Amino acid sequence: MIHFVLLISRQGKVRLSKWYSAYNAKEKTKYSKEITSMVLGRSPKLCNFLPWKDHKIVYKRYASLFFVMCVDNDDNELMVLEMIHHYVELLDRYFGNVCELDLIFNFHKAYFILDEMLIDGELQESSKKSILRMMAAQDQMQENPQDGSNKIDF
Amino acid sequence: MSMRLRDLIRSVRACKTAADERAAIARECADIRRSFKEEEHGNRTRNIAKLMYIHMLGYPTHWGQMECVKLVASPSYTEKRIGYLGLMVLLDEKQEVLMLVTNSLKNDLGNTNQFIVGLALCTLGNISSPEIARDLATEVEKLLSHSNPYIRKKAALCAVRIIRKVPELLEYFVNPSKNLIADRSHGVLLTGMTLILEICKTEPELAVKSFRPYIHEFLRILRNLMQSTYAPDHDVSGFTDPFLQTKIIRVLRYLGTGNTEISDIMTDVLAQIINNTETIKSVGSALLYECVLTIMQIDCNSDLKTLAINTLGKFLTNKDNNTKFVALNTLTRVYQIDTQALNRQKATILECLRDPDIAIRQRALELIYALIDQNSVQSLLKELLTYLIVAEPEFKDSLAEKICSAAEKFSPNKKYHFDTVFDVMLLAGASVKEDTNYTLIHVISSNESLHGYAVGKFQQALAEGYRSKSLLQCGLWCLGEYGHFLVSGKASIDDVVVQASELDVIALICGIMQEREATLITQQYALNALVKLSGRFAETYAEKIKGVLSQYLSHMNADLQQRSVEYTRLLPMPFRSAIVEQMPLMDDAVVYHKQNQAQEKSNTTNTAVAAAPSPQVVPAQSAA
Amino acid sequence: MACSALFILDMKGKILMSRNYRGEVPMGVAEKFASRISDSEDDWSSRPVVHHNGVTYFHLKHSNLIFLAVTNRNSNAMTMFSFLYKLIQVLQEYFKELEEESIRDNFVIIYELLDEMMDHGYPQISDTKILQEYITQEGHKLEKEAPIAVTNAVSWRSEGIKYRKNEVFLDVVESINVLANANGTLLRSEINGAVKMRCFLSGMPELRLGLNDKLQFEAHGKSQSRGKAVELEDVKLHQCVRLSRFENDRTISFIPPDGEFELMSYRLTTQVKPLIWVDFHVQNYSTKIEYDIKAVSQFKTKSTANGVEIKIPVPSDAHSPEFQCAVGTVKYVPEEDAFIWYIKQFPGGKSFSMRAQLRLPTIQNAEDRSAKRPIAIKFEIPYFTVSGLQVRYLKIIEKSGYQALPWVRYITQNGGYEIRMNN
Amino acid sequence: MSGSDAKYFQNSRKGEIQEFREELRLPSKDKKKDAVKKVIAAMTVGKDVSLLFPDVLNCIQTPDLELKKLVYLYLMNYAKTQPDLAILAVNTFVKDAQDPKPLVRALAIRTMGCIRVDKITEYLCEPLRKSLKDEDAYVRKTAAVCVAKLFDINPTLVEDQGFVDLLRGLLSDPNPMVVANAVSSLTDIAESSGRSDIFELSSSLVNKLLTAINECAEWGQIYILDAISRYTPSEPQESDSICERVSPRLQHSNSAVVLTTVKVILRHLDNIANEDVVRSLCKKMAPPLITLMSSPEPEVQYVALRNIEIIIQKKTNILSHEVKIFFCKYNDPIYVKLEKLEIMIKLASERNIDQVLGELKEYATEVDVEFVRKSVRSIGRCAIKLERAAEKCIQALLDLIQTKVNYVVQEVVIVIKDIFRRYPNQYEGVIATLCENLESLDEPEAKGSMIWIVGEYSDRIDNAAELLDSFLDSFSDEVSTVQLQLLTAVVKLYLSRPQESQELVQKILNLATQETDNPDLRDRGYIYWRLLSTDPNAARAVVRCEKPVITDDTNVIESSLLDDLVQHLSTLASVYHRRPEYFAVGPRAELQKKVE
Repeated sequence: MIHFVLLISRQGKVRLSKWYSAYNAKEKTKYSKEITSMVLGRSPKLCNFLPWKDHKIVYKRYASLFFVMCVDNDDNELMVLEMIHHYVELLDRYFGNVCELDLIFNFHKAYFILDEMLIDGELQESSKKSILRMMAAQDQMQENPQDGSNKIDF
Repeated sequence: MSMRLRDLIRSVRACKTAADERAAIARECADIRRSFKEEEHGNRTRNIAKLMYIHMLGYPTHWGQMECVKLVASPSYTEKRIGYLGLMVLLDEKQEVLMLVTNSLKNDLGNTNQFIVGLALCTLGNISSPEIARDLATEVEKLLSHSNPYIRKKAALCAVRIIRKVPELLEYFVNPSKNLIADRSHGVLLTGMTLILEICKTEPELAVKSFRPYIHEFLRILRNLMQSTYAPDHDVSGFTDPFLQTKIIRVLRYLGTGNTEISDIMTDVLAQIINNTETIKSVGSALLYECVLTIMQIDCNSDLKTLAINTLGKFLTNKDNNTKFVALNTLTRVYQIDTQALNRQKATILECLRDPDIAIRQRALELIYALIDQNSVQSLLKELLTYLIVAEPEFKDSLAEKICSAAEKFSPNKKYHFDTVFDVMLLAGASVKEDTNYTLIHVISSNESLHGYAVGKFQQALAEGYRSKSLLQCGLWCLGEYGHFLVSGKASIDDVVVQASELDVIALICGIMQEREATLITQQYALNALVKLSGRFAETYAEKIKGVLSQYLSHMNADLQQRSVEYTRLLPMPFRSAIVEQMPLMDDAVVYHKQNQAQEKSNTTNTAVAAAPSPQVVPAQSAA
Repeated sequence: MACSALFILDMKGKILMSRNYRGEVPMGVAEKFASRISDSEDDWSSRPVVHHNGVTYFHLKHSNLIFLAVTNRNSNAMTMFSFLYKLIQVLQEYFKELEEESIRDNFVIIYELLDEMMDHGYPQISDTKILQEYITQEGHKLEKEAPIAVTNAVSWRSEGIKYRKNEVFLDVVESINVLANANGTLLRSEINGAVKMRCFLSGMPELRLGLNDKLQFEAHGKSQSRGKAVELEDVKLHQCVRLSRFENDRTISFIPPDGEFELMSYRLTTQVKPLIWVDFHVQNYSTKIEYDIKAVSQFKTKSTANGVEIKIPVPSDAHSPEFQCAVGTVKYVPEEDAFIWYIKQFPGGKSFSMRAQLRLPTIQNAEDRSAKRPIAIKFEIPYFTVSGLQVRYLKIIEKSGYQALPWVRYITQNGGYEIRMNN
Repeated sequence: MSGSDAKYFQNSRKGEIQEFREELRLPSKDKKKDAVKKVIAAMTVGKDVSLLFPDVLNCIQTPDLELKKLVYLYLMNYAKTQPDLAILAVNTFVKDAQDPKPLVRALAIRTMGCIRVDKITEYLCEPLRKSLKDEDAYVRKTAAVCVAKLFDINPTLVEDQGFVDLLRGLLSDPNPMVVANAVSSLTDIAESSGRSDIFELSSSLVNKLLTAINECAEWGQIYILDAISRYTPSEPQESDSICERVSPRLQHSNSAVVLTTVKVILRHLDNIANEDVVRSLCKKMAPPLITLMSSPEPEVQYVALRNIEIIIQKKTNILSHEVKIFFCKYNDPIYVKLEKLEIMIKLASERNIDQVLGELKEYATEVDVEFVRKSVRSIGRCAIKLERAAEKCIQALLDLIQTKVNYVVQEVVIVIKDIFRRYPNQYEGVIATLCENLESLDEPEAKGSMIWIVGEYSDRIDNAAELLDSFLDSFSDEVSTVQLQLLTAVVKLYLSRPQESQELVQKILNLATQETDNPDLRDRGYIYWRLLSTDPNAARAVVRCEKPVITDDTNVIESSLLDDLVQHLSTLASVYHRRPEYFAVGPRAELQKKVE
């Protein structure tokens, strides 16, 4: 299973963090920092896997962003890379030519998409189209509330 | 009044220093607290969204958790959506506040809107605690047969979460999961397989019994996926739903383990995957990799296994470091199956030791270590020792450990073992573990032929100024136990006698223990060495030794003080030499290793006592 | 003694500029080091001098920059920090704002300065006034001669300075440091004073400053009849002051640099009664916290403290603050996790009170063990020095014989002024 | 997969080098200058622009000083990677070294020295020789430094060409800055060659330097003071006069000048016979040292603190009345606080112990774990140091136990063990309180301390056997320090109460000799075993005898090292409290490698 997902910018800022295993706040900060410095320090030619505690880190860099997943030792790391790519393609199609700023200002949407893709660190849907359709429907509900409430502006 | 989320993000991004950022956040937090207090309902979602952002930046947001709980109970979809997201981001399963949402979750699970049910399932699946899992397991079980696949797939993963949190609830989900095997939706199939895998992992026996009847069904789905022509919804680089494929292959692994019959049934399909999958795309490698893992574990014929190993061999020559890594990693786990096939790859693997990537090096090292046996030990260790000289500091530790450990296991003779570890100490002394030092001392102690040789080697190295901790520890011990060999000319290195006077030896030890860098352990070993030598050297040197001991009589460290006081008292006593005479040889059989201590303990203790010339048991009355 | 190389980095440890003076330390070390300090939890936790793999790193932070010097020798550590601070001062005087942008925008001139201020790792010329004579931001349109002052006996002043009106302004500024316990015991107090000058004088003037310094009186064999004399514990003088002369008879004589500079600083540890004192009582309930604060001015009634700010720390997650006070205004300042009581004018010999109440959230932060932050006080009292130090005269002699007027101002203000609180 | 990823999150440009090259070839002078600036900017941010070497070099022939400086800057950076091309620049250097403008002459000399290419050095000699005698002091001071640079590249050349002698000649230069740079240059050469004969000081030279110092800028004063600190006078009276002449520097506003002056005085203090002079000099040094502590710059405070630790060990009385200066402020960085603590303990005396203890108690309830631990330990060290304060310190420690903060309790146990060893048979009343906290101890040092206490006082602790027995089950999991303490403690128990502990002692002797692979523990076990079975009475005399009271030598610098460190005040050695050979390049570098 995936224990957590991190999105880290090249400057070391965490853009998204999703924790499926129970860690307390202190551990979360500590691990994010630890992994950030591990991943950022690696040159691009090196392999995308790192042993970390009793798990392993699988990460991939897309331009200025690092997508990181921490998985069990017996997980198929090559497949995890595919999952990361799956998520990246989802973001790209959802935002239309996604860039880092999209994720900074719409971090909640990046979370929504992730929640449609994973639950408890397991893949929930392999069809991008289906996920995007569901996202669109929910965004629509937010834009035009059917329950009589007002549209909410962030 | 309230600032918009994007404006907050903008203003934080505009901060030049960490202090500026902290101040901006603190101001905003105070305002959000005010807004909560004044119950500005219109701003609630916005505030929670801002809190999530603030939380992501690493600031405390505990004071906002109650607001999330409130938001979840709102009838508005948007408020619910943000509320649940807030819960998932700001809380974790360990917080008691979470219990307060059980009711909202329960209500929402029964909602008619699929998205509201979805939100509740997603939250449940991601952060539920064991308590909540127990409370809502029935609801989840019901939703597994919901007419809407969107809900079914989410419920399946919720079931996974529940099993993980409360394994005894597993039985609830065994039968419903069987229904999912025939589901028409890919999403449900995928999550259904995940649920089945979780059951397999948690209760393998029950799982195998329950799912073996479906073996043909699993294979049928897998075959269909493999042979399917282009399916736009589930295509990944020309493969149809590889995510689902790997899940099924993994389920097969559980079903085939320990069962030849079932394994035989799946042989064809697995062989087909191995033979027909291209590795031009990395998805291909991922699938192959999963398949190899399954083949290695199930009870299939050896042809298929060889095929799998060869696949990994091909991986090794892949340009892509990831594939290489995976191959090394897997080979380490399965090398026993076909060592010959592996030996053919030796050169390639050795080459991996020089890979710029430490992860690759680490794996290659593991693998080489696994390859070492009586025949190959000398040639391979020679390679590793040469490599030790140039290895990066962060790699030295594991390299040194492996060399020492291999030397211990496979050395053709004790001298070779000693020489190898000694070389490691010279090259990377700081990387040598304490256990290795102990082992080496045992090796020396238990082999009389090594006594003179070892003390000579250590004396030379220490006199030359080598000061790594391992060298100090072993060296000082040898000087204490065999220092008199140096005086009597019984210490030699390959027939060249190493000679030193009593004073030389004492001066060397004193010099080392009084260096500013001397650690506690160094001083402990040095004190013991000195008192032992007092029994080996002529009486005249006792006074000299006493002088050294006296410097520790008021020492801040309790153990060093204790030793020096005891030894000072002991020196003038008539039976001193008998007390510190040569220590009983350590029998080879008594060499303990932390890792296998448990098993060995019972059977070796007795022999050891018998073998070692141990002193008499203390007479009960003697102390009176 | 020397510095091998110098770096200016941003807070994330990226190198903005570097200068390799001696080629003896690989330049790559800076990045490795930077990744270590930017990783550390607390900004200040890493020591300013660390040794790693044969290289020593000196670093200090200034706004959002890190200044880093490295060496593989036994360099003079104090010199290194003095120099780094001097470099910062020069860059500030050159560019006003010193931060990432100004470094990027001015890299050419900074290279020049780095070359002029340090050679082969040894500090050289560090006087902004002098450097500005031949290193200018306008580029090198004017073909400049070698700076004469650099190699003059008076290296801090150029010749040929002319003013229409010759004037000197003297500010005597005293800062009071106070450290007190929660129970009201004064642990230590000291006065740090400075005589700052702004000189607008033509030519090469000779100045002599007379203070009511006890030792000066004694050295000159004068009785203390003319008012109180002050005993200064330690005096630091600008390099323009003739130190040996001062050592002999405590005469402060000098040729001043042009413009603004600090002529001297001094220190007294005589126990003084804290000028402004704060008594407090804090009551902590589970969901609220109450403060009773009383401020007392303990100086003569004819003086008045201006801009008094009393900062009281509060828990970081407090909300709904309520304040009551008869004098001044109170403001909750969340960015400092405190509230501040402002009193515009606080006459001597008075006492004022205030009360505050803040609410606390029901959910407590599990890992919070907050630091014991002290109460901090700021103020300024004009026309007054606590020590009683006074300027008796300032003699100005220039060969052209002009008359120049000295203006003197006295100010007392807070320095590090801390009253500890209990948790 | 990698091929298609490039399109995500992407924005970049390429072909920069080519662009630069084209711009550098533009005929317009201003455009050219802009282009060089761009190249330097790229170099500044760490891009490799060495490929442009020939193009940049082409711009060197220019009367424009700014452009020249830029090109020189580029040359310094990349000459090493392109040594053959660098030679092409030599002509310009030689020409510039004869320029009518002193600024240009100096620039050429300074830059040439920075181009660390062996082939260039021979061309450097003639211009350097001339510039050492240049009429302009600015050029001479630059040339003085250049000799050291050249020595770094080619020491034999410098000696053969007589540059060292020329440099010595500059020590008598009328310009103080030239003198100062000659001093620093000679020091540098002597240091890196390990040859003190390069720069030997005589009485008359010292005199000359002492005169020059008055006219020097701050940095020059440091170089000269530093040199003087190395001088050993032949006549003791000379030390008197040196101290007298440098002491005005204590009033300098530059911290490094002050600290280096303190070094000179401390170095010469031992030669001064007159007690009054010594006392007055010590009195003079105290206020400037305190002023360093009120510096607003924490880094300066830190270096000062590390030095003060050395100074007060050398001259104990110098700051004995000033302990308050070292009380910690809220905003002090943690590294400053920890050093202040160290000095507070050193200065603690019966006169000020109440204040010190009050502070330490305050700190022991702070947030920072390291600081709290050290504070607790400091209370113990005060108790050990000051007999009459011991009682109060113990009370403070017992109060701290009540906080139940785990790491505080552990520290308390550790220091109380030491207090027992300092004042045997005096404070055993607190043992019961300590035993209550036995179970919360999980750090080896605290555990070992508690075991030591139980063993030492086993005759007075009723359930000692039971307490020690409770550790035996996990014996093999303990670290060796705890195992060793346990072994000794059980033997002590056996010797005082044999009846109850016969079985226990047999058990632990077995564990220590048969079931361990730790040779040190095994040796200790056998020694005890042999002792006990040979002569139990003798064993008691050996193991249970009265021990001398301990002396706290934590962070006490051993005297020969102390003298070395005084010689190195203000330098890194004084910050690390280590001799330079352990951290700096030098003849002992080889040994360092062996130590790792």
